Amino acid sequence: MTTSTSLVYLIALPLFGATVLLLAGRRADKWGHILGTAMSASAFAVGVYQLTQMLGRTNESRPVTQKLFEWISVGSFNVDAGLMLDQLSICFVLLITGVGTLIHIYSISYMSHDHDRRRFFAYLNLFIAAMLLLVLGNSYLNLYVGWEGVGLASYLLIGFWNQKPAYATASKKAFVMNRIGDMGLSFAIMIAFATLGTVSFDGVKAASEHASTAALTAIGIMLLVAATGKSAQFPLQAWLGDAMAGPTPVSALIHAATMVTAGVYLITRSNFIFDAAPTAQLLVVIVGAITLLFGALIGTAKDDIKKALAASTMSQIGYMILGAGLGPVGYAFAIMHLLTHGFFKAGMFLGAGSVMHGMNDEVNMRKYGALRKYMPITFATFGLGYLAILGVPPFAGFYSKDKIIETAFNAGGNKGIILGIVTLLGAGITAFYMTRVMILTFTGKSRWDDEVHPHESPLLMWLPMAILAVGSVTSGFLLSNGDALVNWLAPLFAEHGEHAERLQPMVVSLLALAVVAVGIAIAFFKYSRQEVLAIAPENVSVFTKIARQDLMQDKFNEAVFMRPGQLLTSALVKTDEAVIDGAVRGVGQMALGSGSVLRGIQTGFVRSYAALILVGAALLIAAIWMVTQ
Amino acid sequence: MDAANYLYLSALLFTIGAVGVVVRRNAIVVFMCVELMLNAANLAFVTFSRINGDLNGQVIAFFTMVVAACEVVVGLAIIVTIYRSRRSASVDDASLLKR
Amino acid sequence: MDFAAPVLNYSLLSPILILLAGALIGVLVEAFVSKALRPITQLSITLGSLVLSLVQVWRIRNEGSTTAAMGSVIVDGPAVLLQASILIISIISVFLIADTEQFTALAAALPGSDEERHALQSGNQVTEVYPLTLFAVSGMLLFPISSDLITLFVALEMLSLPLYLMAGLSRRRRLASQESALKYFLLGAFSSAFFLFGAAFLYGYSSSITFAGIHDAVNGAAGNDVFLLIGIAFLSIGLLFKVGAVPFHAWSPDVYQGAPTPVTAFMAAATKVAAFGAMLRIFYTAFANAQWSWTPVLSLIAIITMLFGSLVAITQRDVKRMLAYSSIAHAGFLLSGVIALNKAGLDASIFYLFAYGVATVGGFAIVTLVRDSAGEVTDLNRWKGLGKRSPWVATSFAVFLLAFAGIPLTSGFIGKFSIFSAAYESGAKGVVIAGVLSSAIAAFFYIRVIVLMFFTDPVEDGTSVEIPSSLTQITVAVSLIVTVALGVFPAPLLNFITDHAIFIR
Amino acid sequence: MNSLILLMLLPMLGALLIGVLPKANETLTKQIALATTVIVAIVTIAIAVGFQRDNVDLQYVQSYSWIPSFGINFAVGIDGLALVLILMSTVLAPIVVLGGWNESHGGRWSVKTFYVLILVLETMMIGVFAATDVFLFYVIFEAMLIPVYFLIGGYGTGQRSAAAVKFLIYSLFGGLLMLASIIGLYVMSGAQGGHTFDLAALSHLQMSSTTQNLLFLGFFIAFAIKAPLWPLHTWLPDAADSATPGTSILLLGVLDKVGTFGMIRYCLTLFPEASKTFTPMILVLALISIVYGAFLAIGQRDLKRLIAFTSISHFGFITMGIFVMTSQGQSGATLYMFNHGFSTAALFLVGGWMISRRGSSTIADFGGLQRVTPIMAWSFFLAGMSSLALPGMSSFVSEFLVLVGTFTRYPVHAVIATFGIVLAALYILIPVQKALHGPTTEGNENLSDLNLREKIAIAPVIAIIIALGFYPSPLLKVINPASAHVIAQMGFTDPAPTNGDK
Repeated sequence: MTTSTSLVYLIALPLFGATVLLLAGRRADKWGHILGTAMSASAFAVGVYQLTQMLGRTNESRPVTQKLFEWISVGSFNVDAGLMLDQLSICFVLLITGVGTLIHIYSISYMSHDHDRRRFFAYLNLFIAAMLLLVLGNSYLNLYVGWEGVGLASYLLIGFWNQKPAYATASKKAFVMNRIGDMGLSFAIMIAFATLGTVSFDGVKAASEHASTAALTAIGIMLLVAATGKSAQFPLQAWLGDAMAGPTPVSALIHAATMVTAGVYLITRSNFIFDAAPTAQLLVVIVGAITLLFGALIGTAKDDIKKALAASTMSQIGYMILGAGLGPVGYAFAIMHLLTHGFFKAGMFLGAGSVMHGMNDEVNMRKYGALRKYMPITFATFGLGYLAILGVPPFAGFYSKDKIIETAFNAGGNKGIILGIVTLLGAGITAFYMTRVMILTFTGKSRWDDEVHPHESPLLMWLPMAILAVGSVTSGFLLSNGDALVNWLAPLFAEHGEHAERLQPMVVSLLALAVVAVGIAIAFFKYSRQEVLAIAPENVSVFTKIARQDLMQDKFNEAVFMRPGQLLTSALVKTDEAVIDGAVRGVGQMALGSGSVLRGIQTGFVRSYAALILVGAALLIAAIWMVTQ
Repeated sequence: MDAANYLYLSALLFTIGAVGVVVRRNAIVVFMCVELMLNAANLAFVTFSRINGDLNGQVIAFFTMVVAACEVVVGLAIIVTIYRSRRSASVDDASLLKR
Repeated sequence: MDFAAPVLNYSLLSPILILLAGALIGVLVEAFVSKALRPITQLSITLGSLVLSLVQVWRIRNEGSTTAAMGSVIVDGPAVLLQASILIISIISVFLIADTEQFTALAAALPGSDEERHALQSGNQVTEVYPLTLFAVSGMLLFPISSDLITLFVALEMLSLPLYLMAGLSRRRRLASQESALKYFLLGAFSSAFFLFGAAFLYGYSSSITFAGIHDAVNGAAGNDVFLLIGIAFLSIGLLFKVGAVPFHAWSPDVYQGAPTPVTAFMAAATKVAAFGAMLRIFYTAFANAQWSWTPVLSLIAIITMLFGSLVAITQRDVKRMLAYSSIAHAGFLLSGVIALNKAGLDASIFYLFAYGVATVGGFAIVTLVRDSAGEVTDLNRWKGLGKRSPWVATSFAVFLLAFAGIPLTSGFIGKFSIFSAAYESGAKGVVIAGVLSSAIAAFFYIRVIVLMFFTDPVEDGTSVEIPSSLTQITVAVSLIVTVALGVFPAPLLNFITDHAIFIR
Repeated sequence: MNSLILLMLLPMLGALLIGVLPKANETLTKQIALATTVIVAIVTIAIAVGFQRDNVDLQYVQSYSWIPSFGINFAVGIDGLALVLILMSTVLAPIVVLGGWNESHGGRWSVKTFYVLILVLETMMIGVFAATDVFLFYVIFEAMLIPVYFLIGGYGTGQRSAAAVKFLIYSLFGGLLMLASIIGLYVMSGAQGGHTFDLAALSHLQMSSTTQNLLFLGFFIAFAIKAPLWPLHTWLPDAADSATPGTSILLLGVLDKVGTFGMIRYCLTLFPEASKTFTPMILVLALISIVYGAFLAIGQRDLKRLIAFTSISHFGFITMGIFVMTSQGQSGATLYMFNHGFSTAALFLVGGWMISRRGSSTIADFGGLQRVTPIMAWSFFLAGMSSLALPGMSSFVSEFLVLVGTFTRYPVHAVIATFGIVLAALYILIPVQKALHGPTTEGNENLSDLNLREKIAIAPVIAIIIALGFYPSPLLKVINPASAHVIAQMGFTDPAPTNGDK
């Protein structure tokens, strides 16, 4: 293991940017966006430098660590503020800083009319820093800091336009649901410390060798909970749709490319735990499977272009989680899909942003149509992304997604068959709703109002889109050519014996393409052949209705958690006032009451006083007589 | 005869006095009941002095009489004042101060 | 038979004799000095003799610990301490008594009669109150040092009779004042009858009238226990009446309220010291070895007294009555010192008596200052906003209240702590618990007064605060200083008490 | 002269100086008060620097005989625990003075009185933590009530006198129970070789388990009222509601810590066995406080009451940390006391400024402040983040330590307590959304942002919160020996890793 002194700059640079921009205030409005972008870019540079360094070393010595200082040390609980950069985290570092920088550039123009642009860039830098800490931390606790850090950044960015109450609520929702996930992470850390006596990745890995399955399963499940929160997986997925309240670059960076994939990172990072805890691993797969269908189904009914993409993100991450749940074989493919997805989904989001930019921030696809004439570049880049997500060869998705489907099938037994079918089905539905998006947005005849004048976005906006498009075309091939990524990551994961391939890769690809074709066809006939209404039709099947309402996820949460919670709260407030404080006041009243009763003895008549004395005397005698007998 | 009887007598007198204080209204009478109690005590002293065969008891009896006399002086003064200002010697009328 | 001339040890009796002399001179002054000169003459005589006697007490503090007057009084450490306390308290109370506004012009005149009005115009004053005070004080000095039943009884009457009269001398609300005098007198006489009857039976039990004799008899277990028990019971009634313990307390609220405030102050403070002094001596010496019979009962009375006093005090609207009930509660606390029946208990009681007495005088001194055209205002609701009107008066009163409540850094806290720990040490945990509880209750009404004074806005109803006369100022100042000083640096006094407070038989 | 004594005298001097000043010159009064508190803070820091970390014995020890006949001494001395709390108190004091520069106006009495009370209180705050003589501790513990009582009742708002009385009665009641226990200790010490109140000596008393339990309860109830533990908490919201922000900071930030401090210093040290006996019950109460406090905070409409209830929840954490008897729990609790002081201070300072500007403490009356007064909004937001223990804020470290320390011995408790962090997110984000976000509502359009004085007051607080979040070691190094000492005294050792019970 080699040590380094420059890792900290990865985090320090964007953090510095954020701090300066926040403290400087309006003074920085002039140059704020420049600084922000520069910081992100330089972080990327450092990342590239680290990569080159890493490439120059042999597998074993590739991971780099840096101890900053002793953070928390009480009794046997010792956590250093330490960073670790290995083959896995470098992928993330480059994705975060790379895509991040592009989106910075994009935002310069996209946010140019917002007089709070500086603050926006401050938040973006803050996010980059937190996200890098997340992937660089060398222990679960350091990861936790980044983990909640990105949560904070996402909260700030979703609520960037929080003067709109709905947006403010959306940001709060996101934060709270993330916190529920974070609880899982803290449980995992506590269990790890209580059972294994350490919380650092190396420590846990070493200890997990001879730890009981029960403990590891517990940790694994808790990590999964954390992942579901951050990566919008079932059952904690409900926040992602609302998170689209944030400016579109945010959706691209945080809620498509990077933050939401943290769950996948966490699971892959903890491979040694899941490999030893089959139950937890199985749960991971199940969650992934459910979510990828769940997201896909929601996607089919959304008219809001961003929400459609968000649903798709949810579903794609479902693929990754599923892949990660398949164990050593799957990790690499999960990461690969994560990277390619980073490119094409970010690209499509930016495309959506560009469309909204040209359409006065209209997000309803039913009010689009025939835009390919007006914004050709956006159409082109979006289209490439579209092909990529469909998994059409030779675009990126083809390499990453089909690998996951293939691995699913090869998982063996009924499990393999079920998972294979689910993933295939997902691919089909994906094809359907993405085609729907394409058609509604770019083809057919225009359905927008007259005062809208669609136009292509400026250079600063389409350039990043273009670059990402290139990525979504090439990344798949580059990463899988000669199993580049698989070999790169191999040293981190346990060896896995060759699975008996139940299906040839070729067969899987053909199956996938077939399903995709079906999906496209349905969408084509449904939306291109017949007229699309500018206002969503109400006389639709009950399934559509349910799908439009995100499969009732909010209704469910509301009924099961919110309402009861509110009732409980108001009940407790009343109890506190009436019962507890009431009891206290009651004691006082009692004293007063008995006082005024006793007062009655003081009649004012001297004879009654004398009588009192007489009685007293009698009692005194009686008492003394009693004690002395 | 047995000296104990005198003790019973004094106890009886004392009780009569005590009860009298409680039941009678007229301040003078009440006061006289108190005097009766004092004298009951005196009787007890003298009896004991007889039983113990020393003089202390009888000496005390004399002291008591003197003290009682002083009490009469003070007591009557107060009662008379009250009577003059209230035109009544009933102790029950004097009940401004209560509770 | 031949008489041996009685040996009296005059020097040991001198404190009392000085006072009696002063009192007699006072009586003569009434007869021979002109109206105009009487007040000042009387005041100086009274103060003079009090101070003189205090000096005398100081001088005999070490030659004490012997009997005097043929063993009918004992001058020992506790005696000196108690006498000193009584004298100091009396002196500062006399400063209040000197305030003629408090006393009727002519006690004999009918309330509201022309006679009274005329007497008022002619600036008449009942200067008789001074000799009466001196008589009472001399009785109080004698009470705690008397060591046989005769002296005890005589002393009791000596201190009571003048007080009966003084209670009736108020200038305002004379009917109430006279009524209080009547009540005090009748009940006092009633209780002293019990006292005497008890004394008779003790004599019958022990065939001796000295405490020493009774003590020996108890030790020897000679004689009839029934006599002893009746004796203890009835004697206690007399004493419990004086200290105002439930159920023999009924007189105190009425008398405290009806009597002229200076008299109330004097009575509340000095009488308690004297009565408890006597009580301590009797129970610690004469009845010590019979505690199996009386401690349980006395504990019970103590508990009832504490709780009753505190509970009823909460409901009071009249400041004097409230203080009366609080003093009942304090009687309960003090009883726990008697129950303790150990050195610590004795020391604690003496300290407590002094601290409480001084604070009490101070408290009532403040009461004399809050007035309207018709004299003192004792209705608490009209004390609202006193803190705004005259911060210093209110603050001092608050300090006294805090002392009563036993808040740290006031003498009251040290007193409470020491007396409770003594009781706890002797195993009377129940009493301590009750004490703590009732202190909590008591705190409530003390604080309520503070709230009234500081946290409520004044109502304009003509309630004004008298500019204190220099004498009253002295009283308040002295009480204040003592109260705080004993709270912060009690060590010297405590040490002094510990060194001196040893009963001899 | 002993530096602790000096430290206690300094504020008194300041008070005297103010006392002799003319009423009229209010600014000078304030300046003197500020100067005094700053000097005290500096001296404290000097003391902290001179403190030997690894030495578990009391340091800066000094003892004068006070009431020999009861064996009472004026004895002071500090260990890591006391040092940390004194540091917190004296650092908060100048911030309170500066932050609440104008609180003293509109009170019943003069500005002068206000600052005299504050300074007297500061002396007592130092003394109560430094006392090593149980009697001295008790005296200060009780005497402290008086200045606070007058600060609330005299300078507060709304039902101030009612709240003040409620506070005083509650505390006095607890205090008297404690007095009973102290008397018990005193008597027992007398029976076992001489009356004394020396903490160390008393800790070796032999007593039957029943006695020990009773005496323990006397102390514990008093402390449970101070550090409000459910169900003895109802005085706190009223007090915090009526008191001025500055007073609330001293009340919740410092005085209530005397309760938790006392639990460690007196309950554990004097009655180890009884502490063990009652631990299960206390832990349950702590848990209830955590959850209950959080729920009630969520349910509050009034900003000050909300903050008060968050504190009840936090005190639940502290109490839990104290009684789980693991080094993480102990150190975490102590660190928590320190951090809570500052995050509460931040909340009350900014909340106070918001309220005084808006003229209302009802959360619903605010709205969209982020756009009108960005700096104030940010300060409040950061304070809130620290209150919900966001990683990177000091409170995260302490809260997590408490949780981890609890988990190793009482997993179930830890799990339930952890749900508190979700509720925390709610009770902070709800007011943040209502007050700072959304459209700027009527009546908030022209509120003024923080002025320089206020910025200077809040800056160090936030700086400390964040700095300690990333680098708590300086404090932990002071705290750890002390807490390890306590754990050892109690005869506990941290549970070893079960290694998954394999």
